[in-house]
Amino acid sequence: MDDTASLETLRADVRAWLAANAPHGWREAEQTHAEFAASQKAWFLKLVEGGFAIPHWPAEWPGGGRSLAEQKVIYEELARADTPRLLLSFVSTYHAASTFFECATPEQKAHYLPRILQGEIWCQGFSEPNAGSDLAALKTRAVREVRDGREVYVVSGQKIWSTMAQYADQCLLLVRTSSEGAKQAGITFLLMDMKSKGVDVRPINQIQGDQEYCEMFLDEVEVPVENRVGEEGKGWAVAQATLSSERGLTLMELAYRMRGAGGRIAELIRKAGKENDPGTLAEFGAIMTRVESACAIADRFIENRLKGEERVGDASIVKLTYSRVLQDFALLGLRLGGLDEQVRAPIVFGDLNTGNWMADYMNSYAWTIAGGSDEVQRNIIAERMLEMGREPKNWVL
Amino acid sequence: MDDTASLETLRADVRAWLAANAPHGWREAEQTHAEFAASQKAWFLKLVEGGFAIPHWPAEWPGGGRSLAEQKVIYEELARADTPRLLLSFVSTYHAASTFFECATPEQKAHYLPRILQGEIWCQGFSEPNAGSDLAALKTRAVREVRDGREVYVVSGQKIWSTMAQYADQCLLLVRTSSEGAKQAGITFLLMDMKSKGVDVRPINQIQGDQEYCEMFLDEVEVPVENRVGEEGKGWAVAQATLSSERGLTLMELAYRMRGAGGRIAELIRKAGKENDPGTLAEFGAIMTRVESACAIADRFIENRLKGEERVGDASIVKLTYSRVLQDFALLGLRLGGLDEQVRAPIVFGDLNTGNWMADYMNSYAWTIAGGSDEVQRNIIAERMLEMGREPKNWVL
Amino acid sequence: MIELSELQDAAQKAFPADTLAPARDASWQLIAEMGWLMIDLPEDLGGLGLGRDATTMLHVEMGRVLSRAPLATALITQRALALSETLADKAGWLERTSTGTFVTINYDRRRITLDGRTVSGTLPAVPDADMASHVLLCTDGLIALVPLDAASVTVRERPLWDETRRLFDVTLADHAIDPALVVAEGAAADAIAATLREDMLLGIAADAIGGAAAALDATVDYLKTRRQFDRPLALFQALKHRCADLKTRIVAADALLWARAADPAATSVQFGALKALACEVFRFTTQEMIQLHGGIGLTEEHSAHLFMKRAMLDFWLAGGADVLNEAAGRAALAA
Amino acid sequence: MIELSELQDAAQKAFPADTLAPARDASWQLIAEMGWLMIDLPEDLGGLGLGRDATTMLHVEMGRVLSRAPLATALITQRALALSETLADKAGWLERTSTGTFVTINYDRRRITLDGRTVSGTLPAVPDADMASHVLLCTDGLIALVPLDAASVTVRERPLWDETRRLFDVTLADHAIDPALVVAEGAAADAIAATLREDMLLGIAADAIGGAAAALDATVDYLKTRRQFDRPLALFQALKHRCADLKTRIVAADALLWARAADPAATSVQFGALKALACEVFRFTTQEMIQLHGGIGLTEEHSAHLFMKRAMLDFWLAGGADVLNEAAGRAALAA
Repeated sequence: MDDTASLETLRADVRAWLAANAPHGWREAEQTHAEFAASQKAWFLKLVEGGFAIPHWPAEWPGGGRSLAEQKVIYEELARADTPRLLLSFVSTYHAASTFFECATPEQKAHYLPRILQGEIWCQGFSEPNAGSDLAALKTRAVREVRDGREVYVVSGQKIWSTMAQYADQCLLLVRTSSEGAKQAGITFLLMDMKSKGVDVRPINQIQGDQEYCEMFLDEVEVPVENRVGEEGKGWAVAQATLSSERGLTLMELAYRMRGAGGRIAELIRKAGKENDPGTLAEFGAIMTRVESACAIADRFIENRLKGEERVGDASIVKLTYSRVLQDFALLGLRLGGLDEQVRAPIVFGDLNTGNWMADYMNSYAWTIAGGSDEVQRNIIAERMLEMGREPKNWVL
Repeated sequence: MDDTASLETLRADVRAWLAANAPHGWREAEQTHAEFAASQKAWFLKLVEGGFAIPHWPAEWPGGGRSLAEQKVIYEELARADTPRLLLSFVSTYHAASTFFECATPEQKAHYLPRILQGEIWCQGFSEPNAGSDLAALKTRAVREVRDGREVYVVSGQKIWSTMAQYADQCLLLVRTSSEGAKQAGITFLLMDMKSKGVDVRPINQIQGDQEYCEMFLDEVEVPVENRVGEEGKGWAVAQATLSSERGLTLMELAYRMRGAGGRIAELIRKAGKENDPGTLAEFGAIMTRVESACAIADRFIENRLKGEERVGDASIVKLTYSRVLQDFALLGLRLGGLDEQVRAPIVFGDLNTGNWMADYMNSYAWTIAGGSDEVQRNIIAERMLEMGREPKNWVL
Repeated sequence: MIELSELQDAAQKAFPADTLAPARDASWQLIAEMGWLMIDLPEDLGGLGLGRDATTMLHVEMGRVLSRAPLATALITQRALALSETLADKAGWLERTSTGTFVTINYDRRRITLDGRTVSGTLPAVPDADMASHVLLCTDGLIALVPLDAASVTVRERPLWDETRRLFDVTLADHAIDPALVVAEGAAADAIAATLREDMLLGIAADAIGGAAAALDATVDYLKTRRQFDRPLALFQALKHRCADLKTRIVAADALLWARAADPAATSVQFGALKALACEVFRFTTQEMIQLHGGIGLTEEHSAHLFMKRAMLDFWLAGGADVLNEAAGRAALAA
Repeated sequence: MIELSELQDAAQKAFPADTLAPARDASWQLIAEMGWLMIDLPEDLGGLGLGRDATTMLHVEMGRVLSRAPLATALITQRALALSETLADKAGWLERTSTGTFVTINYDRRRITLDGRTVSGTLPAVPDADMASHVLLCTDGLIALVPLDAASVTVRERPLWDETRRLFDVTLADHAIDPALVVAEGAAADAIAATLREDMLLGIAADAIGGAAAALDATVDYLKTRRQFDRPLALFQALKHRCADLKTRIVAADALLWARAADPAATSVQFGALKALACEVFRFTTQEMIQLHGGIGLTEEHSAHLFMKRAMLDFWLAGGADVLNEAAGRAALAA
């Protein structure tokens, strides 16, 4: 545990650094997705330079070795200064890094980790059109062959929901190397260069006009055997390390940002002249209290992790709380905004508080569906926390 | 189909008869459950005399032979005149009668039906502590024996949720005569005299202070074999006839009564001085519109039955709509009533508009749980109407 | 007399369920060819005089396929013309609007000033002004046609999230009303305006019910097809129960829709309350539709978002639920 | 310093989960013996000075077992006495209230008039006035103890649906305040009154969270035991998801409870909003509890109704959600 004084010193340091370095007007500057990507890269490199990009990495890395309490302070200050969220480098610094730290060979670590700090972007190739909530059902095949004297996996299949894969240099890829036994047993974890022959990335047009996710078509892509993480057929365990890399701080940061966005609802109330309407005030008060509870549960989750007391299902509760509050928050904004919100607004990339409530409402589904849908979270809570029994494996109808 | 003119003549007749005969002050007069039962009996006999008690019976019965459209008129007028709902004779005139008309022998019909018009009260012995939603799982055993020279079923077991069995003369009883094969196949339908030796009826104390339901303990009760309806082991089909005897008109009447009770919410709004509070008015308007939709769906259900166009699941939709609106209606009353509603009110028997919103809220569960819970209705709607597939018969966990 | 079911069959044949949001201009032509622009016009004025049951049926069907064509708007403005006792060329107008000429009207509160017969201000949320010859101006004590090609009239599209509809702001700058285009004045104008509002609210309610029913159908179909954990999603009870609740809410709102459509005594407040109920059901159905579709529902490749965006627009057209329910509550309080 | 977890263990041992709504007077005696009436009192006044974390923990545990004893009320009124700068026999009062003498207070808005030092009117919703020696009268600019056995005081019980609590109306008829029983006056009185209101709201919120958690535990246990269609109800996904939602809502409200309890800067508006959230969660949990229990939940043989009725009373004590949320909204608007 850190003492309060040293945390406050850190807070002052971050705040001072942000006062000098935080970008301004970034929302307006990002008129295209490419501009957004460029701006994200620049801000990430700036944060690396300042020593605040990878506080969760081990201490031997510059800016690493921060305790969770220190990370929390850094995130709080980043949210407070309304800096761009680090979306493009998120998979790189969390998912990829955590995979390397926990499961990779020394060679892999030495090769890939430094490049992340130089701005190399990673994406994830996990989900498939028929393997979403049921990830282990994935079908992308990898066959081990010798080609041009090199031992490689030849990979063919289709991936989906790869966040910002159109900008990615590298990919964390799950493939099937065997169809024998349990679904999980035949899965292998590979690192794939996105410039490889046979990789075809197609951005998915989202309903709010964004292109945050991509489909990835893999046609006989050759991945060197040395790019495997963990043993062949043991990729499922590696994927768990990847997926468990981060949840708490992101949701804490997002809940804090939602608290800050309460002012946008207040604005609508004033605009509608409802400052003294009891019903409207009560709805506003109730949703802001739920926002406070989303902040409180995220805080507690991190505290429990700090104390090593995280339990199964805790993360699901944090996520489900956030996703439900977020959607209802957007719905209240929509209601108060009225017909004006139905006019199409320009896209604001990667922000949950875009200034247009229809866009925010649509963005809210990214939290109720992606990263483990509300339904999957409910299953986890009911089955593992309340111990109500798993869904059956086999049914006789 | 009836022409409008003859229906309006009937309406005028009923209205005139009710003006002369409808009881007044019955809520106040029923201070005990026994008084309630006596008042119910008197009103039923009066209605028999007037010719409006059994409009759904065949034409050879006095007051019978009414079309569904005529029945609807009669019920509308009964609701309009705020007469007591016929609760005590409900099982007799609907469930028992329909069982007799559809499945009984001429001797059984000749014996039992006239007695119903003389006020004989029937109850139902279907549910058991471990056979509620899953009725076919019932365990009450009946063994065929010769005792004192008579062939009888000797019945032992426990029944529950028998509506007003404490006042019943006779019982529609489902028993298990075999444990072989499918659960449904071993069920037999008996008519049991409630004065038989071995019948022990214990009223259940309900949470609002009422005793509408009973438990029934059966200890070697002898039921003559000639009191069986249908063949041995074919009781499940008979029970379906019993259970399908009525739904539409009751729910129509109840929805209409809820519409009438809207005035009680208006009263609360006036009392709280919220006549011009937009939020309160909007909530009131929204719930009353849902009440209107509950009336409309009940009306349509009856129209479809009139036209022979009832489909599987229709009744479930009517009931689920009613139960959800009823509960939310009571909750709005509770909210507007505030702390005052938390003061315990005297029991008003068998009424859904008691003047105390806590009591009404508790009564609402009689519709969300009894007679096929909301959950069972949802299963029926999803499985039989939307054809989403049945729940599995067997699970491998 | 055409049976409702025949009309429904014809509509479903002309606008099949598997072609969502068919092109507007082709749909409009088809609608004119089907004779639907004559359906509501009284027989003595050369129409079929089928009444609200028939128009409601059509609007439900148009809602089901997310129609882009402004049929409801056309029938609303045509009714105003049919009720007119002052319109100079009434017969001509009815003939033209029965065969494809389109007159539009605003679906949000107007912000205009009337100075004698000179009008200024903006009519917001005017559907398909680009294909309309005129907009019907309804203001206190005056209903009149305003030609959209007049110099004093500016038309500006406001692009919507809902891709299946187009709304315009029509701005009038000291526009002098043509006496030949006056539809009604004084009390007659107010009476017609009230009828138009009823039609508008009923039309949107019908659209919402049709849309909600189609959204649920599509969702249930998807759940039956989509497999996860070695079985169709349709077998998961939590999802089944949510679909059953949607079905129940849609059917109950549908029952009220038809009860109101058949009730000549229904008030505009009652139509407003119906519209609020129907649109909330549609909105919630599409919310569940997207959630139950998972990721695919968030992509433009799938039609879920078309339903959702249309539901949101329906929710707000001609007044949101808060305002409409408040009016219903006030009426119930006075009852 | 006693650890919170030790306090919780002790509470759960003294008031085991399987004995719901234990008898009031025996509970009260046990509470006094456990020293809980000294827990909140500052150390320099002879107490343990454990603060809001500790009292919140106790109130959660008392909520869990549907305690009939007025611990929260006792600690609230005791705090007023502890903060007093005018009370004649302050040390005596603190000693007595630490060892079992009970002073009560009203949980609904008062309807009284103050004429000099003479008070008339009714204090509504006063818990357990039958076992209290005094009621704490809080009115604008004056806080004073009123002996319940005074001739000018009438105590009338109002029987509740909630069988686990007892509320009384305390009516004062030209009651002359005893100068020796004045707790605070002027600004000091208003400051104390604000603190008491915070404690009251926090206490009910804690009670509600404890009750909700216990209600869900009991419901999940029941679903695991109860079999229908040849399997435990707990295996039906629709029911699982509803329980998961309840769990999530309870845990989120619990997190806010502890955040507020630990925040010395929290305002009474914030405590009110917390109370509204916690009580709505409790109320909804018991609604689901009864529904998920089916018929048995509608009988007095089962404890579900005790939870439900307590949740309903909690919902209304010290103000309903509408009023509390409105205040929270107003504060958020001003922020």
